[in-house]
Amino acid sequence: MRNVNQVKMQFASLPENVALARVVVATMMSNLEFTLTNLDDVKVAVSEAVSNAIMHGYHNKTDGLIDFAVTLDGEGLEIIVADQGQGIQDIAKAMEPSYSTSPDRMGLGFVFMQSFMDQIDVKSEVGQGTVVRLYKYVPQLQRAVQ
Amino acid sequence: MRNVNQVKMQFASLPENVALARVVVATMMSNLEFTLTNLDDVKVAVSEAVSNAIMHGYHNKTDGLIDFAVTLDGEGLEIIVADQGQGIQDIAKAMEPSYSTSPDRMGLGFVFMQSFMDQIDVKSEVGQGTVVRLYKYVPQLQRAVQ
Amino acid sequence: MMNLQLEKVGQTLIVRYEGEIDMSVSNSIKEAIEREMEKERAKNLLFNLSKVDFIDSSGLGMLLGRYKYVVNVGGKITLTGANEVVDRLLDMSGLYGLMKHYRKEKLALRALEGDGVL
Amino acid sequence: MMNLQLEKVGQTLIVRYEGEIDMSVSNSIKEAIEREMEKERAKNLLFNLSKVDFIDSSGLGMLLGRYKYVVNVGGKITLTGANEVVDRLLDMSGLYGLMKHYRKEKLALRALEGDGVL
Ligand SMILES: Nc1ncnc2c1ncn2[C@@H]1O[C@H](COP(=O)(O)OP(=O)(O)O)[C@@H](O)[C@H]1O
Ligand SMILES: Nc1ncnc2c1ncn2[C@@H]1O[C@H](COP(=O)(O)OP(=O)(O)O)[C@@H](O)[C@H]1O
Repeated sequence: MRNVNQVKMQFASLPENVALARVVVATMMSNLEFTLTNLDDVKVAVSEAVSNAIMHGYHNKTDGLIDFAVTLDGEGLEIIVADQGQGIQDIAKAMEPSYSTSPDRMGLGFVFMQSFMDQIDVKSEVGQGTVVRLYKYVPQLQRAVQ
Repeated sequence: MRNVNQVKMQFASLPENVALARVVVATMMSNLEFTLTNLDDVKVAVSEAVSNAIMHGYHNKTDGLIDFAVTLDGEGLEIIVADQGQGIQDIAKAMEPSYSTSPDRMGLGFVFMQSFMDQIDVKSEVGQGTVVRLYKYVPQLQRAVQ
Repeated sequence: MMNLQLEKVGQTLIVRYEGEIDMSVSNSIKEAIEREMEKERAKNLLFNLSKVDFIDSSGLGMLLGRYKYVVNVGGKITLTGANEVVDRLLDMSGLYGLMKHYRKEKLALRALEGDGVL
Repeated sequence: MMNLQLEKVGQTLIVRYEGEIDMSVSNSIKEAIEREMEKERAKNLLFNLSKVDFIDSSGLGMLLGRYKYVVNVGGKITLTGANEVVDRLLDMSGLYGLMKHYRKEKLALRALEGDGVL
């Protein structure tokens, strides 16, 4: 199949790596027929997922490790962001709009991930960490599927 | 220490991943005090090392895996490109200017890596693969060291 | 290497940032603004977003925090220059309920300062 | 999604490429040029590099290959528009011994076509 590509990364829980994750996904998306809006959508979703791993998963400690995997399979784009941090007690609650455990945050991260991606799947275990899986169809296929 | 960062990647031996490797390094370098010329130098060196892994290591087969690790430690930038492909029989010969085993290539890859980086170190085993380690000092430190 | 420009006009601090606003910079932007507002005794804030090509919820949270700060000192906050992408996120976040967006920096400033300073 | 423009003027094919030239595109560029040169019976090649912001040894090898091809059909090849980075690599590669670089596309074309076509 054309345009199959998989990139696996592991990086430290440093704030500057949020931009790195966006850049990797944006570069990979340029090889499939995604629109510019798709690109902007996915960049926001990736930014939220990686920021959450750093802020909530590792409480902004910079020595955590984040696994980041991007797979293009011709039908779409799968992104996996995994941390081995704090974990989420109640995933359904965490995903509610405006819900946040940080007083200065807006609880928009999961809202944006859900709005801008076609699928989101969250697995988490308190004390073990969190895995967020995001999926976006390439536009033509998206139309056919829906 | 400030600006310590490590990113490990694994990607398929696809031509489009040469640009991805360049983009990752360029993004990471923007967080240290490298000059624009440093950036251009390193981009060429990375391009050569990853292209070699694809072309010579895996003979352009796209199902090989390339390990790519970038470490910033405040003093400089270390880049490791490893393949599990063909390997190099005679490393000294391979590194000679103009030497190439491909008739349509110029034998400039190692020349550029040597010219544009401060250190290069190649390990290879026929049938096992090749590991290229490249190092670039941040400019102030480079001056102090030389 | 942050590209932040702060200018005081009347009682307003105009903030012009160039680049992407995510968690790696939002705290520094916040602190620079607070320092300058205190030093210059500014009451209002005008955010020129025309060179911001990316923002996420960390950046939006920073804007919300600036809103709270400014309201606390009896001031107001306005926006200008958001591109399509940034505009959509501002809209979704509900921030437009707290701070208005103007087509031009001049109009955003007039909304804070009246016709006097212009 | 390759940004390649090919234009025939006199006996010369002018090639304008926008982007980075590495192994992921050099073969497609080579093939597109060969096809067009055969179809249009062009003898000379003029490479406008003004929108090429990156090149590596794969790109330089592609240029060398075009040199060989053109010489084979009795033609010549010239360059224009290389930025500082690209210029340095062209210089180090020795390609300037085989193809001259002109400040302007017009001059690079005149070197191939004489004053006739201009
Ligand atoms: N990777 C993670 N590890 C631990 N907790 C998380 C993680 N991601 C999200 N959470 C929890 O879910 C909540 C909601 O997340 P989100 O919708 O992104 O909003 P916000 O980041 O603004 O808090 C967070 O406040 C946090 O408690
Ligand atoms: N990763 C690799 N695996 C196997 N052989 C390699 C690898 N890298 C380089 N070589 C060998 O070294 C030679 C010289 O490499 P280089 O200087 O990059 O020139 P070129 O790529 O133009 O051949 C290659 O032709 C090849 O035989």
